[in-house]
Formats: sequence, structure tokens, C-alpha cells
Amino acid sequence: MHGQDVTLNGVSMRYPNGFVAVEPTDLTIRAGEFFSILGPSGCGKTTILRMISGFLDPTTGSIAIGGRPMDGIGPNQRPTALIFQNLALFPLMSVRENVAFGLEARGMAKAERRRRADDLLSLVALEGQGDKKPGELSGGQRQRVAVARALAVEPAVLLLDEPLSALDLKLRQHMRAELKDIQRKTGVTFIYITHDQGEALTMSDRIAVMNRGRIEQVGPGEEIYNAPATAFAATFVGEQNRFTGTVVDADSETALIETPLGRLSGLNRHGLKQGENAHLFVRPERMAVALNGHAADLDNRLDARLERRDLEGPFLNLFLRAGDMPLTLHVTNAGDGMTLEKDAALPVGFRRKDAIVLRAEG
Amino acid sequence: MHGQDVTLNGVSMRYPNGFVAVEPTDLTIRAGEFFSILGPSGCGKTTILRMISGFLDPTTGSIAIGGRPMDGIGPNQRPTALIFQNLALFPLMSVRENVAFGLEARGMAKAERRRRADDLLSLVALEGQGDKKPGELSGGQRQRVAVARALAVEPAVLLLDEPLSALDLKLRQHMRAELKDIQRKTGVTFIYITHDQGEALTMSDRIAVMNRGRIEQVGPGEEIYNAPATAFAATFVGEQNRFTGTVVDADSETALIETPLGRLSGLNRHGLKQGENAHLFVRPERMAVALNGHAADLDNRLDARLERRDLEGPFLNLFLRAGDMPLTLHVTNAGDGMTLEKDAALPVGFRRKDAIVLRAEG
Amino acid sequence: MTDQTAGSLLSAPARRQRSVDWSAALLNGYLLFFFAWMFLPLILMVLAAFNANPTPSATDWQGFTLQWFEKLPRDERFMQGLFHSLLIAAGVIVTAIPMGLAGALILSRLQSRANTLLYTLLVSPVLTPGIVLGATTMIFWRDLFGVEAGLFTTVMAQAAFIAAYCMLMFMARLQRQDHVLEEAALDLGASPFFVFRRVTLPFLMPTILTAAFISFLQSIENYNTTFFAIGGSWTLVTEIGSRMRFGLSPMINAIGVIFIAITVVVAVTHTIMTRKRA
Amino acid sequence: SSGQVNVFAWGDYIQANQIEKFEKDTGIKINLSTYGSNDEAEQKLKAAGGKGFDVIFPSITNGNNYYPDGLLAELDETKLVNAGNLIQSMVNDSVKLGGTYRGKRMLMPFNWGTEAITFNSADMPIADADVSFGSLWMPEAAGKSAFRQKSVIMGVGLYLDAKGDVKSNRMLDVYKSEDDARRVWDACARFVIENKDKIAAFWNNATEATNAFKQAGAKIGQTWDTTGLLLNREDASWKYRMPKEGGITWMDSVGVPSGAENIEQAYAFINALMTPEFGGMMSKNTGYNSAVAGAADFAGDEYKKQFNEVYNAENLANLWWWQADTPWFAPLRQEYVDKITNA
Amino acid sequence: MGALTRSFGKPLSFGFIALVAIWLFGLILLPQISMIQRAFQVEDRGGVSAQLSIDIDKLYVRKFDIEQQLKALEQPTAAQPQAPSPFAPSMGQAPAAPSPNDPFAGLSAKKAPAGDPAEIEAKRKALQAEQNAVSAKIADLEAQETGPAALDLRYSLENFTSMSAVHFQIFVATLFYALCVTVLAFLVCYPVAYAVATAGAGNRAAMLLLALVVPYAINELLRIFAWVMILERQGLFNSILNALGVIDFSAGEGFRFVSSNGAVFAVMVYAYVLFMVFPIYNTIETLDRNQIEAARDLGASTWRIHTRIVIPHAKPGIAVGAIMTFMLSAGSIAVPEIVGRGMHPDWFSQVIYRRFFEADSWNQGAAYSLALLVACMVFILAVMAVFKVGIRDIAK
Ligand SMILES: Nc1ncnc2c1ncn2[C@@H]1O[C@H](COP(=O)(O)OP(=O)(O)OP(=O)(O)O)[C@@H](O)[C@H]1O
Ligand SMILES: Nc1ncnc2c1ncn2[C@@H]1O[C@H](COP(=O)(O)OP(=O)(O)OP(=O)(O)O)[C@@H](O)[C@H]1O
Ligand SMILES: NCCCCNCCCN
Ligand SMILES: [Mg+2]
Ligand SMILES: [Mg+2]
Repeated sequence: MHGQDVTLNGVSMRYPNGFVAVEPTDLTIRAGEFFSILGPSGCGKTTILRMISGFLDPTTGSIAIGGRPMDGIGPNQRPTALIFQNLALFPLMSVRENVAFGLEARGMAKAERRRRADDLLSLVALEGQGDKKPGELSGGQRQRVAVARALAVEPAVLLLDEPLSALDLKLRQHMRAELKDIQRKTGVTFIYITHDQGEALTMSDRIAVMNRGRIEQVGPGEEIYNAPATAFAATFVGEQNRFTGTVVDADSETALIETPLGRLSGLNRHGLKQGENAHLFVRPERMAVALNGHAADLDNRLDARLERRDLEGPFLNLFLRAGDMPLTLHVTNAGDGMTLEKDAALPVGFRRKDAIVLRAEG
Repeated sequence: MHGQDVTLNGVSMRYPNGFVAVEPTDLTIRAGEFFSILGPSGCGKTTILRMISGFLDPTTGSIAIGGRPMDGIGPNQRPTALIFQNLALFPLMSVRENVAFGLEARGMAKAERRRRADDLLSLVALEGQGDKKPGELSGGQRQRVAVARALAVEPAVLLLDEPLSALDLKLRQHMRAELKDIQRKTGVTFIYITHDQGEALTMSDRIAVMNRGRIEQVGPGEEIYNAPATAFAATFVGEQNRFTGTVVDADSETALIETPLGRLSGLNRHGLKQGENAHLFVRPERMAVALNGHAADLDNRLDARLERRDLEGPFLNLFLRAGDMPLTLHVTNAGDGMTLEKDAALPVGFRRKDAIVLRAEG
Repeated sequence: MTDQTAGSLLSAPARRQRSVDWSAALLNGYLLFFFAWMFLPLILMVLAAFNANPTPSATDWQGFTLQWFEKLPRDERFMQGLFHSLLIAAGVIVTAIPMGLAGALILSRLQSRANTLLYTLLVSPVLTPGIVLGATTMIFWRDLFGVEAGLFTTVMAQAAFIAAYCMLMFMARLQRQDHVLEEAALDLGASPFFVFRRVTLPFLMPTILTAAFISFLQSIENYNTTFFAIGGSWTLVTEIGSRMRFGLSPMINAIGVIFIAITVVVAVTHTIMTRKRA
Repeated sequence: SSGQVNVFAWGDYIQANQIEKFEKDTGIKINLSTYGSNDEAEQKLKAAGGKGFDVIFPSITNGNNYYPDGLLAELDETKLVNAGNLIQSMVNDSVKLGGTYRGKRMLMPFNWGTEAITFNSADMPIADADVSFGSLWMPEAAGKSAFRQKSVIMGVGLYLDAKGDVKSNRMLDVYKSEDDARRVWDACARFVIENKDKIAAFWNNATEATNAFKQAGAKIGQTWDTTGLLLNREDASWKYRMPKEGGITWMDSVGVPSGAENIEQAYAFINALMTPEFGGMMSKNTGYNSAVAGAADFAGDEYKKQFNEVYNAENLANLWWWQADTPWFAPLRQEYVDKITNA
Repeated sequence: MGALTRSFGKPLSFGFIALVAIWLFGLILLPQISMIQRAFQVEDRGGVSAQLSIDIDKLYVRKFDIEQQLKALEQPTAAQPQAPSPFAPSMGQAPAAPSPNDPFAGLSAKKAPAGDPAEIEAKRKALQAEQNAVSAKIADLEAQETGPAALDLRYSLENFTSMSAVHFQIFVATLFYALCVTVLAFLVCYPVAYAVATAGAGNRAAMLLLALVVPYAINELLRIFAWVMILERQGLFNSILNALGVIDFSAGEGFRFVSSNGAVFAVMVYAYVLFMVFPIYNTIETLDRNQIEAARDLGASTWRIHTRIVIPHAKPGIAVGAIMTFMLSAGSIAVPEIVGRGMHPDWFSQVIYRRFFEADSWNQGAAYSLALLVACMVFILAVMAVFKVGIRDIAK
């Protein structure tokens, strides 16, 4: 199996009822990469996937796979295979029949397809389960059957539509590793759709963050998390403390903004100018309690008051309030029983390089 | 309203099919406390709750509420109110009628029960929503209606069976605080059932960790997390790295155990003796990478190799392998792009006081 | 519909349409044929009701007339038959609904192997040919109680299977009800009767109304069972049947038009209402 | 008098002119229900346990099907003030045909008629003297004959008996025993089935009989008088004639069901029927012959003319009468009906 | 039981149980049992009791005859001449009244008995003696009668085994035709059910569904009637043929489509097709459309999608549709009665009807009903086995 690249050229989708689900989009997905599209429900992820798989024709633009334009080519003739949100396994067929279905449709002889199906079942660690019905498998096993079924037709591109969303947390985390592993083994291009940032971040080579039919940022996970390009990307991926104000001073590295809580500085990656309205984002885990000399390297400081403190296990959530503003801090549970009184005054702060300043729209 | 205490005296439950869902159990829940029962699915939590509420009769033992034995007293006569896993609001009645239902059943006059219901609705911050149908409310609001309805009959003990499990993550976190708040305001004893450690840890005064019909540990959340009494409690609540071996040296504070990875030391809270088989548990967030002088205070060290590195957002999961053993580390995402090569050798370690030594059973 | 009209009648909007999907075209053609086959006879029947030709015909047009409608209320057998039909329907509704409801409630609680047996027995009338039901009822009441076939036996025979329809509707509804609701009510201090009255019954109410409506329709239009159980009496439908055997009359077309009109109005209203709600 | 009377009659027996006159004369309202065959009447009354009707018109030979179940009430002859108008010999003969049960008078004669041959002389020119039950089966009748399955087995039986093919003592054998009945009817049914290419239509009541000729294309048939006579009134080429084997003759009667509720009104109605005026109206409407002496004087010229065309001394002398039903008669005959129908 | 009282309390629970008991026993089981009882009960119409009854009837008639003759002896004039023609008109040469007993005697009016008183007296004596003998005999025979029904009853399989060859043949033919109706209905319906079920949720789907519901809700009889209008001798088909010059109405030509076996069959398909559409529609509607797309995405042809995905999924619906269609058509009386007009080979339901209401043979009617019921049950069980569905899938 060999991955192929996928190119979207000005592709948009307008549904017959007039709703524009996908704005004109240019996007290149590299051959063999694990590419995720991350965005909230209804933002158009499935629509993009269905256009790539050929179930929908783009309203404008064109799609090419492996350099070959796909116009007028039906879903059953594209080098893609789709894994549906709900898997869409055939419940009345055995696992083996499911996996072999695409081969059956191609007219492969029974013995041959049985052999191939069994090969694929061992690839996804389901040896000996071929005679069961999908209903007799656990969620994770079903997941793997869906993958095997899709891989059976030797696609160059595998399209996965939130394939883990029906699973419970533990299993979901486990399956991430498995999927990633299969992708690595097969070299097939994976286009993976999710609204779960954890999934996108842990598995993907690159992520596209999508919002309201538009792709707002494309890049590796770390880039998206640490250097979000838009306010949406900043808040959709991970938690943020957001401070809003006006830029009072800016150079190519740093911006200083005037907020109701005082002047705060952060990285000015997007070249904001003095006078512009801006949001400054700091992640809860990048904020620190400025007690006992910990404060040394904190460029920004705030006086806050502890409202609540929740032990989550590996970390503590501190809910504070600075003036009118609620703040959240993540602090690792070091086991030293950080004993903080409710309503205690608690100076907090963050480093300039942990804060990002973005233009406030509208 | 006044909370009452609940005492279980040798209570057990054996279902007609012979399955013992709850082993003989002694347990005292203090008046007015927020008490959680935490355990995996099927461990017997609901069974205990249904015995306390009177829907099930214990096979052995007896239950007392506020010192009064409850034998032979039906669910509609106990000073308890139950909040069901799915809330069980009456969909055809208005919110107010729902809340007033228990009063109506007691024959209270219409005007009076209306007044009482409205009082309760303001207690749960639902003023003015009385005329809506439950279906018109959001998940969190419905949650609060269920609480108000249960409180209407002025129970001394409120029994909550995974009341938040149907809500989405954000709302669940929000409702934790609300429930805790209502409990504080009313002073009613809350017995809260959950299989979500986060919930149990953040809300409870005390937690009972339950496994296979048996309560394994009772104590405040921090104690359960930081000083689990059994291997099950240690692993069910939060993640753990587990090292198994034999105690080679032990005093009242510390135990040293011989493992395939070498000798490791941890706290010996349960007084293990030399020669005993033991597990040593260390949480992923208590393990550190022993690079760049970070190693100073690490009592135990291991040579590991990085296998995978997942960015989860606020933290990184490092999956390592030391010898045959997989290890997990949680490292805060400091944004400084800790750039670790796959397969890089990575010395790690942990402090003695962050490790717990427990007897290995069987 | 919007710019879709030229598209296939079947495939959902925005499905692939650029390449000619001729299995869809074939299906569309077939559908057209099927619905023509369904409706053409009915349309002919309606046309003939307004044709002055005393032999019902849509082709041999002898002028527009309403006389067949005017004759209806003066036809005593029809009117009396209608009255009998209504009486029977009322009887069926008051017997079938409580029985169906009781059956559904018991089956929803009964947790033993007897459940399937009871279920099978109670739904068996639905799977029994109507004439057999009519005949057994007729025999039973005559042999055991000396009650001869007539309106009463017709009610009994119809109720036997209509109650099963009601029961199935109630069971479907009850399946959507949470048992827990009843427990919740008990927990809040209510007595079982209070729970039934305040929780279970209101929950079932819409289904009871639907069931009453369906029972009414089923009863009014029943022929096979009634034919055997009615004895010397008659209903509108058996009267229509016996007239048809003697030859065609546009009065039957007139009745047909009325039935069709009512059906169409009810069905359309129902569709519009459910669509609005959705 | 006042009130109402529930009349259950053959479809053509009670018509608008009679109803109008009766209601005017007596003030009693007639609720009329009709039937098309004796079985229908019998089973409806049986199903209703003898209730629901005040007057009924069974063929006299069917009385035995009503009596054992107690469906009919004994007639109160003191109330039948007009019974004297009836032709006395018919009253007497009606006893032998089944009008009494265990010595009690249950039914009184109402009218009589025949089941003979109706044919279109234009299509099938047959001389009156040659008309036979066998005419239905002539090669020329292919696809053109109509009959009632229930009585064709009698007509064919008479034909075969006359020809000497199947001896049946002029069909009286079928009343002798079940075995005799089977022997004869087996042969009759076989004959019909062998000749089924002749069949155009079956009929079971007078309306269907008429439709057989008007709609189904039949040109010759074994029918009740009314069918042939009414066709003849419209188009003279239709003839109704006695076959040479003898016309099959029936007598219909009037009785009061055991569950009748309007007894007084029932007798008032029966007495009215026993007047020559009413008898005449019936004959005029249908062509059947009344049991009331002198009714023919009220039946109109057309009726008289037709009677003389159809009947004469010989064929009257040669009539074949339906006999009182025996217990096995109905189920057994139905079996042959089914055989013919499904051949 | 415990669960029931716990949910509803005692009084309500007992009320429910009572209602179900009434339904189960009063409306379902006991009626079936009475039918079964009758089915195995044989009335011997040629038996001893029947013969006894006939004999008594004959004696009564003889008694009446004697009375008449005695009366005639008393009033010789009254008996003579025999009543004139019952139809007084015109007949100068009046033939005598047709006598039911002795039709041949009509022409020669019987002579009055001779006037010789001694002869008369002797005759009277003889008649009176016979009258007494007859009366005594009647009393004797009546004493032997056990019940008014005058029929011998016994239990046996005779009602089934004596089923005549015609009836058996009709029974088999009916089941065969019903099976054909079922198969044809399936073929006709499946594409429709599929199309409507997969039309999505738009207006078009609603319209299609409405177009199915409307004819479905219209009375069966009226739908049949509509067809009679088309098939009649003067109906639409013949009118068209007439207009095309194939036949000539004025010459009395015209096909008798109605009353033909084919017409009954065709109208039955029309009448019961919708009982096949809805169950199939209902199951296909629950088919996850992703499965169809998944199959197509994996390269399956339309045919394969149907045979491998849609039809297997729709099995329970097909089973229900088949059972309903079969049961309705095997038991249909409306279609054969109205379309057949008695002229086409019978449907078994008509035989049953006539056993009850024309042959006056309720027991055989019951036996035949039972046979039909058993046939339907066998069909249902067979369908359940073949389609691997349970009773709960079926009654929906
Ligand atoms: N056939 C359709 N006609 C009209 N609008 C549609 C249609 N299908 C989808 N939409 C709309 O287009 C938008 C994008 O839909 P899409 O299914 O691509 O979302 P998604 O990002 O996959 O969401 P989710 O995470 O919930 O699956 C939604 O607002 C949806 O309501
Ligand atoms: N009526 C019953 N008869 C037999 N066994 C039962 C019955 N009800 C529950 N059990 C069994 O008893 C055990 C405990 O059930 P229980 O409902 O108390 O679990 P739980 O801890 O509440 O689980 P969950 O978190 O899934 O709700 C389970 O193994 C369950 O299968
Ligand atoms: N088997 C006796 C037939 C009696 C026929 N009566 C004819 C009445 C027609 N309306
Ligand atoms: Mg989607
Ligand atoms: Mg539970």
C-alpha cells in the first residue's frame, strides 16, 4: 500500500438549501501523512471528507488525489476508503465477511479473499475473530474491523470520520496509539476528522483547525497549541485565560497591552500595532503562583484571590478571581499538599513568552 | 433541613440469581457530609444505594438512618431521596409540578406546594423557570430540577446515582461545583455514587473506594490519591507506574524492594516486612526526567528509552520503556518545546516519598 | 424544492448527480408507474361519482351530477349501516383500549418465560385470518351463551384483534418510558395508584388517543371479520359489499369519494402537523 | 293500527306500490330487508336466533330447515282472517311440501312459480315443444348458457332421467337417501362439468340472473319466471318456456319468526298480502303467480297474456315440484355446487 | 406478579389481570376452543335420529291427509271439484290445479267418492283406524326422540377427512394463490419501500409517504370496487378496447375480465400490496444509510448493495409483510366475493362462508376455518424459521 497526496483547489460546498458548509478552501495533504481536521460540530469536517471520498461533488473547485483530478469519478472508483463516524460495519455479516466485502465486490474468489481478510485481521490484531459478528466484539475491536475493512481495498487515502467518538475514554486513548501504529505500518495517507483536540494533538503529523467552513490554521500539533494563529484556534484547542485590551506598545517580538487588570505583555507574533484591540492568551498551566520566590522569572503579575481548589488527581485546578476576571491555574499535584485557604490572596503571574497576543476581531 | 447519619451494619446483597453484588459491609456516613462511593462499573454501587433508599432489602445486616433502623420501611417512607442516573424527571409535568410532586403525593394544598416549589427553584437558581417542561431545559438545569425535586420532600439524606454521567465534560465540571454548593447550603447528607475519580476527588468530604462488592478504602480524597491503601485503590484512582518485587529491607518509614530494574525505595505505610512480595507505585506526574541537574533530589533512578511522546495540550505524556517495563511520565507543557528524540535514552527517577509500597496479594 | 427539480426524485439532495445515475432513473420510472397504479383506480372511482351515468363509469360521460350524493342520506340501509358501524366502533374502542392497555402493562412487568407465551397469545388475533376470528366469535357466543351473531358479536370479534394493535402501540410507547420514572415517584412518597394516575397514565395519554383513532378506523373499515360475525345485522361496509355483489351503483362511488376525502384530509393534516413539530 | 313491521323478503316480493298501499291502509310502517336466496334468509334468521324480523318468506320446502331450531312461530290461524282467500288446494298441498311441523301450521302459501328455460329466440330459435333442460347443453349454446348451480343439478337430472341415461324416478330419488342423492347428483355434476364450455354465467338471485343475460352475454338459461318474463316484456324475442321434462316448480310461503316483536302488525301485513289486490300487485311486479284466489284479476293484462303463453294444460300437468328438504339435502347439494363452480 | 403489584398496587394490578383474562379467554382462547370443538364434532344427517325425524314428519303428513279425506267424506261437495286453476284468468278449458303430489292427476279432476253411505261408512272406519294407528305411531316415535335438533353428534376427524375433493383442491389452490400474491407483492413493493425509506427527510419523502398512506387508509372494499369498475364488461378496459376497435360494444362484445381468476388475483395484489410496503419500509428506514455508502465506497454494485446489505437488513420487515399479505389473501373474502361474482373458481374463504351460511353445516365450517388457521400458522412458522425472526419482530 502506498499513500498518495490529496489536493483541494478552491473547493467549496454549498448545500441545495443554500447553506455554505465549506468556504473555498485550498489544502494539500501530503502522501503518507497522518492529517487531522479538527473543529467543532457542524463546522464542515464531514462535508470535506465526503467531497474527498466522492459522495458529494464540490460546488466549486476541484480535488486531486495522487495528482489525478477526481471530477466525475464515483466513490467506488476513487483510491480512497472511508471509515464512518459510526463505523457502519455490516451487522449481519461475520467479521471476516465485513473485511472481505470490498474484495467480494471486486469479484475476488472466495478462498483468496478469505486469506486476504485473515491477513488484515492479523494486521489489526484480530486473529481468530473472523467468525464472530460485529455485535459480539468490543468497541475497540469493532474499530479495528472497520480499519481492516477499509484497508482491504488497498486505498491510497484512508478517510476517518471521528472513528473513536463512540468509545469510552480509556479505550479511545488506547485506540489512538493503535491507529497511529497502523498508519505507520501501512504508509497510507490518513485524513482524520475529530472535534477532540487530544486526539488530534496526539496522533497527527499535521492538523487543520476548522471553524465555520473555513480552515483557520494548518500545522503540527505543537505549533497549533503553542502558537495559535487565531483567537478561535487559541481557545478551541486547550484552555486559555484571556485578557482583552488595547495595544499600548509593540515591537516585532513583544506587545504590551492595557487591560482592566493593568498592563500585560506577551509575544507579538502577528505584528500588532499600537492602538489595536487585542486579546492576550495564557494557558492555565503556564500561569504560576508567585509565592516563595517562585516569582523570579514572571514578567507579568496579577493579584488574585483563590475561589476554589479542585484536586483532579495528577493536578490541581485553582479557580481564582482577579478583579472581575476569573482565572484558572493548573498546578501539578506534587503530593506536598499545597494547603491554600479559600479566599486567600494569591499573587499569580506568567512569563511573557508564555503569553500570545492576537488581534481582536470585530 | 438537617442531614442525618447513615450506618451500614454487616450489610450485604445477594441477588436471586445467586450473584453477590455487595459483600458484608460496615460503613458510617456522617450527618451532613458529602460522601462519595467510587468504583468501577458493576462493583455494587447502585446496589448499595438502592438498599439505603429502600428499593432493595439487604440480604444480611441492617441499615440505620439517624440512628433509626430502616428494616421494613418502604422507599416512600424513608428520610431519603434518590436522584437517578438519568434524573428521571417527569417529562409531561412542568418543572414546578416536578418539584412539587412529592408534596402533591403527601396531599399538600396546591398553593402551598407551589410556594414551596418556587422556593426550591430559587435555591437551585431556577427562578422563573417553573412553567417550562423539563425538555425545554439544558442538561445542567435539568440536573438542578432533579435536585430540587429530591430536596422538596426534605430528606435527611440525598442519594445521587452518577447524576452527572449523562452531561458533557464542561457541564459536568461546572455542575460539580453547583452540587457541592447546594450540599453546603442545605446541610443534607449527600451520598454520591460515581465511577469518575475526578468527580469524587473534587467534591467529596470523604470517598469510599469500592471494588467487587467490597469497600477497600474510606478517606478524604487527598488521602486516597496520595496514600492509597490497596493496589486497586492505587490504580483505579489516577494512573500509576507499578514496579513489582520483593522487600529486601524495611523499616517503619521506608521499604526497599528488589525489582527487575534494580532496587527501588518507597514509603512503607503498611508495614511490609522483608521477604514479602510488594508493588511499588509511582504516579506519572511524580516521575521526573533526570536530565540537566534536575536529578538532585531523586532517590530512585532508572534508565529508560523514549518510545512515544504525546502532546495532550497542557501536558505531555512520555511513554518510555525501562527494560521490559513500560513507564509513563506526565510533564507539564512548558512551551519550551522539550525536543526529545524518539528512542533517545532518558534517565528518569522519583523521590522516595512519592512512591508507595503495597503488599502484593495472591 | 429549489433548483432540484430536474434531479432525481429519489436520491437525497446533493448526492452525486453529475454522472447519469440510471439505476435511480429506473427506480423513478418504476415509482411513477407504481403510484399511477395505486391512484388511477381511485381517481376513476371519484370521477364516476359525479357522472350522471347510472352505471359507474369514468369514460361514458353523461353529465355532471350530485344526485348520487343526494341519494345517500335517503338510503335507509346505508344510514342504518353507518349507525351500526359507529355503534360497533364505539364498543370496540371502549373494550379494546382497556384490554390492550392492561396487556401492555402486564407484559412490560412480567419477567418470566410466561411473558413470551402471553405475548404470543395476545398478538395471535392479528395473525389470524379475519374470517376465522369472525367465525369463532360467532360460534362461541352462540354455543355458550345462546347469543346470536349481531352487533355485539361483531364488537367482540373486532376487539379481539384491535386490542392487540392497541397493545402493540402501548408497548412501543412503554418501551420509551423509563421504569425509573415510576421508581422516582415512589421514592418521592407516592402510592402506586397515585403513580399510575400521575405518571404512567399521562405518559400514555397521547397513545391512548392515537389508539382510539386507529381502533375507530380499523373497526369502521373492517369487512372480513364483520362479514362473519354480524349475523342478520349489517354495517355500512357489509352493506356496500352486498350491494356490490348485485352490481355497481354510483352511490357506492359517492361513499368512496367521502371516504377518500376524509382519508386525504386526515392524512395531509397529520403529515403537516408532524412536519411542523419536527 | 300503528307501529311498524320488519319484513324480510325476497328482493322482488315487496315493492314500492305494495308498501305505499299498505302503509296508507294501515298506518303501519314497513321496514324491509331483502334476500336473494333461501340459504341467505335461513342463515340470517338462524344467526339472529329468529329475532329481528316479523315476517319472512321461505320457500315452503325449506320449512324443515327452520323448524327444528325453533326459528318460526306457529301461525295463529284465528288471526289469519284472510286465509280463506287462498286457493284451497294450495293450502292443502302446502302441508305435504313442508308447511306444517309436527301437525302445527308454520307457513302459509304466498305464491308459486317455476324454474324453466329463458332463451333468446332470435339467437337460439327453438320451437316451444322442443324446449328442454337439455337445450342449455346444445352445441349452439356454447358460452351462452346461464343457470343456478343449485338447481341445474335438478334440471340436468330431469333431462338425464327423461333420456333414460340416469334413472332417478324424476329426481325424487335425491330425497330418498344420501346415497341415492349422491348417485344421481354425481352423474348430474359430471354431465355439467363435461359440458362446461356452454356456461356463460352462474346466478344466485334474480338480479344476477337478469345480469347474466344483460351483461354476461348469456342467451339461454334455467331461470325463475321473473327473469324470462321481465326480459320478454322489454324484448319479445326473449321467451320463457316450460321444458318438456316439466318445469321445476316452487311454492314460496309466508311465516312469522319465533322472535318477532310486532305480532299484530305482522298479521295485519300477512292478511293484506292475502287480498287479491296485493296478490295481483305481486304478480304484476314480478310475473310470479299468487296463491290468492282472484289475484290474477288485479295483475294486469300483460301478466295474463304471459301466463297463457307459458302454461297450458299439459305442461301444468307435467310440473315437477321441489320436495321438502331432508337433513342431508343442503350440505350435500352445496358440495355439488362447489364442484360445478370450481370445475 | 410481584413486580406488577409493586408497580401498580393490588387493586390496579387485579384490574389489569382481569381485563387481560377477559381478552385472552373470552375473546381469543375460548372462541378458538369452541371452533375446535365444533371442528371435531360430526352431525350425522343421515343417521338414526335424522331418519326418525323424517319418519315422524311423514306420519304427520299422512295424518293430515287422512283428516282431509275424512273431511271430504263428511262434506262430499266441498271436495268436489278439485280447486280450479289458481290463476282464475281466461282458461276456459281450465286444466286442474297443478298438484304438488300428483302433478299428472291435474287434468282429470278426481271423482267425488261414491255416494253409497255404507261404502262411505266403511271408508271412514278404515280411515279412522288408520288415523288412530298413525297417532299412536307418532306418539311412540316422538317418545324416542331425544332432542329437538334431531341429529346424531359424535366426535371424530370426519369433518376433515370427508372434505370433498373439490374443497381440498380449493384449499390447496387458495394457499398456492395466496403464496403467489405474497411473492408478487414483495416484488412489486420492495423497490417502492426502498425508494421511500431512503428518500431522506425532506418534503419529497413526506410526499411519497403520504402517497402510500392515502391508498392504504382507504377502505379495502372501495379499492376493490374501483377495480371492478375497470374490469367490468362495460368498464374501462373494455371501453378502451372498444375505442380502439378491438371489440364492439354495440354488438354486445366485451371481455369478462371481472369474474376471472386472473382478476381476483390481480386485484388481490392491488388490495394487499400496501401491507407489504409498510413493514419493509419500516425496516429499511432503520438501516443506517452509512452502510449503503460504506458498501458503495467499497466498490459494491447496486445489485450487491441490495442483496448483501439492504435485503438482509429488511428481513424482519419482509417476514412481517409476507405473513400479513399471505394471511390477508388466504383469508380474503372481500376480493373473491366482489370481483369474482361467483363465476370464478372459489377461494377457500368462500367455501367456509358457504359451509356456514348456505350448506347449514357449521361444524364443517369450523373444521375448514381451523384448517385455514393451521395453514396460516404453518406459513408463519415457516417464514419465521426461514427469515430467522422471532414473534417479537413480527408483531410490530
Ligand atoms: N444535506 C445537507 N443540507 C444542508 N445542510 C447540511 C447538509 N449536511 C450538512 N449540512 C450542514 O452543513 C454543516 C456542516 O456539516 P458537517 O456534517 O460537515 O459537519 P461536521 O463538522 O462533520 O459536524 P459533526 O462534528 O457534528 O459531525 C452543518 O451545519 C450541517 O447542518
Ligand atoms: N437484579 C439483579 N439480579 C442479578 N444481578 C444483578 C441485579 N442487579 C444488578 N446485578 C449485578 O450486581 C452487580 C452490581 O450492580 P450495580 O448496579 O450495583 O453496579 P454499579 O456499581 O452501580 O455499576 P454501574 O456503575 O455500571 O451502574 C453487577 O454485576 C450487576 O450485574
Ligand atoms: N328452491 C326453491 C326456490 C324458490 C325460489 N323462489 C323464487 C323467488 C325469487 N325472487
Ligand atoms: Mg461529521
Ligand atoms: Mg449503577
